[in-house]
Amino acid sequence: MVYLVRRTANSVLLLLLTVSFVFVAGRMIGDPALNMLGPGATDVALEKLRRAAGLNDPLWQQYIRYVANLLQGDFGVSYRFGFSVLPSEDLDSLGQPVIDIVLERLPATFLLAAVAMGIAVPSGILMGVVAAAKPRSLADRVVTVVALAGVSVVQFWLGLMLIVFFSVQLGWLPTGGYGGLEHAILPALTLAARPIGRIAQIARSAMLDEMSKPYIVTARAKGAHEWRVVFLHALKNAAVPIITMIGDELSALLTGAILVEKIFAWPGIGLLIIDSLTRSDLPLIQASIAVVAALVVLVNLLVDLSYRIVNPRIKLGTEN
Amino acid sequence: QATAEPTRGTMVVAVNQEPQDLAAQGTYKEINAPGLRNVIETLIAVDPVSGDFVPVLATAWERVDGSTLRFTIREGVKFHDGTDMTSEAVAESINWVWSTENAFTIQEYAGPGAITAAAMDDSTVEVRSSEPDPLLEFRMSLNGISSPAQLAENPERHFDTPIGTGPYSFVEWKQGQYWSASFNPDWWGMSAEEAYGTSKPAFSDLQFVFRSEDAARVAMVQSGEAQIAMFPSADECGRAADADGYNCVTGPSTTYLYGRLDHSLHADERLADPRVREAIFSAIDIAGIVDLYGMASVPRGQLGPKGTIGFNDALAPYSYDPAHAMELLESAKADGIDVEGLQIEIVGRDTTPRIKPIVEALGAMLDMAGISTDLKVQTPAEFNPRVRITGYSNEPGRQMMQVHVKQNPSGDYGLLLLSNYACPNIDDPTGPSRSSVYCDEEFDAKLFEALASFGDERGERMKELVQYVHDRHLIVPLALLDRGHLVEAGLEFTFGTDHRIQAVYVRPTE
Amino acid sequence: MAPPTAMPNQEPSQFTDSRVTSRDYFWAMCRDKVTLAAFVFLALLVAFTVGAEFLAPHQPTGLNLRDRMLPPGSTGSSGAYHFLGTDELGRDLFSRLIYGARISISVGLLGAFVSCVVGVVTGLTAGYFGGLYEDVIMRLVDGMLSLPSLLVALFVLFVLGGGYTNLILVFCVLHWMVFCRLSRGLALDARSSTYVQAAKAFGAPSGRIIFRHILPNVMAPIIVLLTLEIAILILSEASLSFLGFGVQPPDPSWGLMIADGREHIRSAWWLATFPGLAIFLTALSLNLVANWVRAVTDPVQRWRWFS
Amino acid sequence: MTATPAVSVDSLRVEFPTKGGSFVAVKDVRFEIMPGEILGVVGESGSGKSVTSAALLQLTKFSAGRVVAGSMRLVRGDGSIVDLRRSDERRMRNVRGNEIGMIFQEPVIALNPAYTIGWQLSEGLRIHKGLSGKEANASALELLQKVRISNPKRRLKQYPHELSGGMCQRVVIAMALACEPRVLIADEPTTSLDVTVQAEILSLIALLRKETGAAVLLITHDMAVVAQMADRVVVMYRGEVVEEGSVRQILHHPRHSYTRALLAAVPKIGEMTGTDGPKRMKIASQSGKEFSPAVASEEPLLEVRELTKRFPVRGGILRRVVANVHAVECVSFGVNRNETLALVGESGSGKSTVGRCILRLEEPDSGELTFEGQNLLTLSRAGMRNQRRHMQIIFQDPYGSLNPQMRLLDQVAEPIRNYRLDKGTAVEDRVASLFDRVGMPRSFLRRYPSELSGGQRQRVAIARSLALNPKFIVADEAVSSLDVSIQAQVLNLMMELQADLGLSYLFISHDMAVVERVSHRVAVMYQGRIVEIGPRASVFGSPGHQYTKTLLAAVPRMDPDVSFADIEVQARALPSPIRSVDHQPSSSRYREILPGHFLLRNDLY
Ligand SMILES: Nc1ncnc2c1ncn2[C@@H]1O[C@H](COP(=O)(O)OP(=O)(O)OP(=O)(O)O)[C@@H](O)[C@H]1O
Ligand SMILES: Nc1ncnc2c1ncn2[C@@H]1O[C@H](COP(=O)(O)OP(=O)(O)OP(=O)(O)O)[C@@H](O)[C@H]1O
Ligand SMILES: [Mg+2]
Ligand SMILES: [Mg+2]
Repeated sequence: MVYLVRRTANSVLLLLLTVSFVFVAGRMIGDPALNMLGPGATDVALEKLRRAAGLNDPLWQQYIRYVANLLQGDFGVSYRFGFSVLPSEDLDSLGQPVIDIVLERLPATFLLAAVAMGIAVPSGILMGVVAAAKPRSLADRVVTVVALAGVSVVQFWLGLMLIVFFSVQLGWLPTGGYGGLEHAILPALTLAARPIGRIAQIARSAMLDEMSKPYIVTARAKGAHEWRVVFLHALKNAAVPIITMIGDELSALLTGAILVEKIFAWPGIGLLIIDSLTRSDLPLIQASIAVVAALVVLVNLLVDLSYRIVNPRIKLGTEN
Repeated sequence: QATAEPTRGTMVVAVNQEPQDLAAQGTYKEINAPGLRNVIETLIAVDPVSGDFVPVLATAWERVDGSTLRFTIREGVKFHDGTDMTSEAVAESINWVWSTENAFTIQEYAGPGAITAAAMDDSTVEVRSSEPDPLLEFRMSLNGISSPAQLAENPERHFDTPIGTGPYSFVEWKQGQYWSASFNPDWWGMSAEEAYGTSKPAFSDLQFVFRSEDAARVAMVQSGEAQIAMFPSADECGRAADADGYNCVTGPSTTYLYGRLDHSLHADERLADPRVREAIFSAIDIAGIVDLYGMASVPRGQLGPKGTIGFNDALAPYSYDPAHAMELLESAKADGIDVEGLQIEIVGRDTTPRIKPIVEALGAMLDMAGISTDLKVQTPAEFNPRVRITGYSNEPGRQMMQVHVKQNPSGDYGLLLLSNYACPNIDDPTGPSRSSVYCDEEFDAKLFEALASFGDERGERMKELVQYVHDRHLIVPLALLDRGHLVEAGLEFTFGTDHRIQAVYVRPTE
Repeated sequence: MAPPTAMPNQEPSQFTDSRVTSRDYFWAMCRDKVTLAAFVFLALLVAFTVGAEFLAPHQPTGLNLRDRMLPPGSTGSSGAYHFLGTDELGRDLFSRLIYGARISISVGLLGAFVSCVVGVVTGLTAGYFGGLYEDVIMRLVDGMLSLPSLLVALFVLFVLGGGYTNLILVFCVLHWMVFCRLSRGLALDARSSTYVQAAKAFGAPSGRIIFRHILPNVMAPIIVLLTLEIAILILSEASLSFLGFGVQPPDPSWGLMIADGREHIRSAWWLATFPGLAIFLTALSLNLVANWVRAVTDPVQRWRWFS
Repeated sequence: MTATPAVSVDSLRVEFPTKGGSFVAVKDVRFEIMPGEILGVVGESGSGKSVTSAALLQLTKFSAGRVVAGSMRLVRGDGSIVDLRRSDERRMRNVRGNEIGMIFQEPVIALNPAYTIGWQLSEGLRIHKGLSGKEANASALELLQKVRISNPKRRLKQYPHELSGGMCQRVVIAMALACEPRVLIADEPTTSLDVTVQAEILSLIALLRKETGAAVLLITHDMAVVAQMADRVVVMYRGEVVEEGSVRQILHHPRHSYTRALLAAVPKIGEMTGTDGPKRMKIASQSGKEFSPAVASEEPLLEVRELTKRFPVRGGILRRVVANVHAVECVSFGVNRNETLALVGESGSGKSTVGRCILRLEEPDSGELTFEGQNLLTLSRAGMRNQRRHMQIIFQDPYGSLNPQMRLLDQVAEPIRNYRLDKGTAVEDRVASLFDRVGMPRSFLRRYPSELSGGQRQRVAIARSLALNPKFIVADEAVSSLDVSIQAQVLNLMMELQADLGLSYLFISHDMAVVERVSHRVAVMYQGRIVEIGPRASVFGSPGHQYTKTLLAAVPRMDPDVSFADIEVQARALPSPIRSVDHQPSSSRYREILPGHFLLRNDLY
């Protein structure tokens, strides 16, 4: 419990630092108002946006205001709407709160991550275990090369190839967009390539490590069937690195799906980030990066907690 | 007139970008909000085939004087929210869109004066410009008329929930995915004799799906997910001829591609030398560039389509003559100009379609003529400030050629000449000439005379000015872009130079 | 008592030939066909990268609009043979791939190498000295590691603008921590190892202990990580260039080539396919090599490779 | 003998593939074990003992080993025979754990860290006897009671890391016994344990053999263990059985030269009774020239006063210190010139920490260290570095203490270079003469540590410590990991060097027999304190402290007439040196019971 509190405190600090960094850096790219409105913007429009968004104040004032609002859960509003029409000169009443926009994208991102991990985790672990059961056998070599291929492939390229093949040539699956499970299959496959490889690799090496430990001999000497030795004895001990890898890859999925979401027009957080970057919508950029960072922190926390379940030696809160 | 229910289901259109917003002002520019005209209509519109103005929400209009237009409003039209489209409503909507206070992006197309509207009686609205404005009809074909009730009650919804009078009423906007509209059975066009469009709406619903990847849009039509895909590449358009399920329809646009080379203002002084400029322009193989765009894009000698007031038939594209370019450079060198030291920075904005090969091709062409280059493709955040007077005055001695794509739909050269060639005022960084890189008193004097003139005289004066700037090698027009759409087999799609996607122009072939 | 003949003074010679020489590594590699192929591929790649001027059949930039998008194996209008076809400006794709290797690989190499040096130095010293210094460094590392790195890279490049130097800079800032964490762990292990204790006892100064004693002994995992990071950075470069935040044209980076080729994915499949394959094969080879190095330097596994 | 053997092995040959062709680990091995009999297998490291036992269960195939010849047969109670070489995997699974149980060398790692003791204990029962979870649990409890573990009910739910080594070994034994096998293989069941714990475990095995009547194959490298445990003995050397016979016959009338050498090299406790100084080991080696061990002088060299070292245990939110490991508590002793002071005690009692504190590789918390009249604790870093020229340390681990990536020449030369004692070729000459000194051929100078045997490495480590001409060397378990024959050579080398160079040693060891052989004085550590210190003869002859007595009693003797089965021992939890932060230990007070022989008066038990 105490451990959780400490972890959370650390995480909040980290998030605050991230957000501050994004805030300050975001304001260094010239005039945010001009970036937002484009070169065609008139002075009136620019001035209105600056005034409404408080961009005329000194940076430190903007920052303090921002952090103060943030601590109350207010991430600000998107510059996107209402920048040019401000009857009350009050951006807040017109603009859409960015946090709502971001949260609206979460389900899509989660769905994609879930399907991708649903594919990657079982197949990766199985591949790794099969490979480790007979090192240097044909199966091991095949798994190794396939796993490395998954890690080495250029994600967006794979996505394009999948679209061309499965959607256009065969017409089996939609080319992109958000919808039922069938929409998620191609992007999830694209995303799963890397985690499959990574998980298979780590599972293989962790299993190899474990399989060479004395307790495996003990289990065999007890007359345990080989599958029992592999799946009951070794796999549970190999779980910590595997879970760590799953956690890492899940974080990467939550943040790194940008390219895949773009190619498949999957309306998740990645696509939102790209859009908000091209639109220079600073509050939206800040909020999405903060939410993503929070997700990553959460995943790390879950991973830590699950260590405890699989490995009785790890006690939370005590070092080593 | 019998009310014909739509016979088809949903028409899915794969569009290349998500709208910034769906406010009524956005109807002026298809690129801002593709398909918005299905929901929000204008008073008058340009017929995609004839290019003439046709009545929409106004049944008739007349010019009162140089700065005033009088519209007769169609009767019995209702907004999608059920309120009546009265003359007050129309006037209010026009005032809202053109208000300089609101400063919508439509101000790009503002005339010399401020536009206001007033209801004269139940069926008449008068639109007035504070300065004489020969193009007031054109401007009135740009602005959408939306429900003033919404403005009064929930102004914030104005941006994401358009309420117009069109054949389709807005349903929802799923951000990041699509926006959709469904057939409006109360549309006035169902019973009006002279309603625009080639038929009654054939589709019960519209869905505009955002797909920024070119290949993905194309794939959607190929796989039957979409009925129309905007702007395929020339190759894909070519392949459609052999394909079964879909066709490619292309047509000229008002979008032209050009390169603007820094000139006198704050620029490297070598660029003021006419020989250097001509050399650079002659080194560019315009036909080759056009070829990169493909379809029926044509090389241009000027920045507007035929028929524009001031269009100069005599102007041909700058001729491609690398040998001549080298001669010119030699002669400049002989006069002590450090030609070798030139390094032209060719910069494109990454949101421009196919900008990378264009920039690379331009760079290679100049290289071949012995002019060194530095190529860049920048994000709007970097690019935009650099093309305004405030930006480039910070980079004295610059040698930049910006490669741009712009639309000139107005049918007149005035705005274009003003914004590209008139002397900018550094103290007024938002003035109309804020992105011009050229300063010439003689030109400015002639320009302001031309802007104030009407009719044939205006045409002649403009023509002369177009020739004037052409001779000075200020901007190299590269192409008038031909654009295409992939359309499902069995559908016929008509569009004008603005490439608007209006469902009433999409008709199933029998 | 007579000296027992059966008991020699020194132990049997089984120890003497258990040492693995570089020759053994060579033969072990040759026996493993896949790894051998990876090595050969990387060697060729390096040769082509270094000698691009001499080995590339054509210029990577420039244009030839008459020979646009020729399929692989065509002969251009001037009689030039295009092994992998040409791109939309009529440039020889194979030559562009060779020059592109320069950019992609140098970004990967430089980024990974600088991160490695920074990370290893901080990591080893942190692990060895411990204390407040270690605490501060490790907090920093943990914090930075939990940042979504692609996202931060994207954002920073958005702020700074893309380009070769910025790309490398961003990579270094975002990747030194992996090396730091690894080498700190290795240094922690080594610190308590007997040979380090011994070195301390006979008066070796700290710098010497860290760089002469510890570093050579922890080189293998660091080299493995370095190899993997090069592959990761090459892939990241491709992603960032694809999104328009990477290197600038006309430099033919592989990622940029895929991005450009994707418009023509159906009409001129070779434009996106070959650069995609080039990245894939390079990353795959690096991974295979890393894998192999890991396997042969792992005392538990290595007997399998030399048996 | 009329009874049928439970296991019979004949002409067994096991090979491993290596880069230079097949490596024959075991060749032509034959032996039989009768039901109820303990067969001891001895031999030095690598002689094929473990491979033989693994081959019995066809476990070698999992590590690429192949049984290429011979027969192995298990005779069941009903007289039916199982061919252990040719049975298929299914048949073997039924044999493993069910008919042949196995006890492993390192109990802590032989248990699966991810499962509870109860789960692992009952696994065999579930596999072989098809017991349900509940029944299996009940049997597991019974088993734990059988191996006399304390608090058996609680243990079922605990994980291996929560148990001490001795307890883990009991669990492993219980596991092997679970299905009441006819044959029990115990592969070095006590090598990694303290002598006191070893005694407990061995007595347990002897007892269980009696109760169950199982045939036991007891593998060990410790002659004394064999002497006290086995009925018959097999001696293995380089994969072959060189001698077999009853335990008495082997001990008293060894026939093979190797067996004789082995017996000679083993220091036997009690051998030195009645002598004062150290005595060289009885081996004949090429390098071993005759010498007489040094006589300690009365001149003090090192003085340790009330040395205390605690290691903080951190935890909680702010990683505050929540407890302390009292590794060394108020320890005082002195070492004279030319003297060997042995420090003995069981694992974790703080011996190494004392050694490291003296060289200030670890900063002591308090106390006083005086070396040649110089107060070490007040020295600066540089000053201490200078002092280390005169004080060196040799570590237990001959594999780890040399840097694997450096040539031997550079390693030995490094201290010389560090202190700039010599330059250029003079350095090499000096290293070469050090090599001569420790009996290493000069041709080895350019080799790497991996090309050396354990004994050779330890010689190089000694050469390196000698490079600085130290006056004092801490030998921290310097010979513990070596085979007895090598151990004897290294011990002789150390004693010889002491005689020649006038060195003093702090000889840290847990092997009482070795200590008896080499030391002038002995200090016994227990829980961070010295409980007894005095002249070797006096401490061994008339131990005063209860702990010393236990320790000495637990040491196995080369005497077949004393059996472990006679000692009834109850497992005891190791006393923990971890104390709360505010624990204020009293300072150590001593009582002199004999001249120079002091006994701790504080109550620790
Ligand atoms: N998996 C293996 N692969 C190759 N050689 C092996 C393997 N296992 C054992 N050996 C070799 O077989 C020989 C006998 O080993 P074994 O483990 O039986 O020795 P041991 O007598 O049990 O020694 P110790 O007392 O050290 O346990 C050794 O030389 C060892 O190196
Ligand atoms: N660096 C350290 N941090 C925390 N505790 C330590 C450290 N070093 C030793 N200890 C603890 O101090 C106690 C004494 O350790 P030490 O190594 O001196 O024992 P030892 O008598 O040498 O044992 P062994 O015979 O196993 O070598 C042990 O409980 C050990 O766990
Ligand atoms: Mg063994
Ligand atoms: Mg110790």
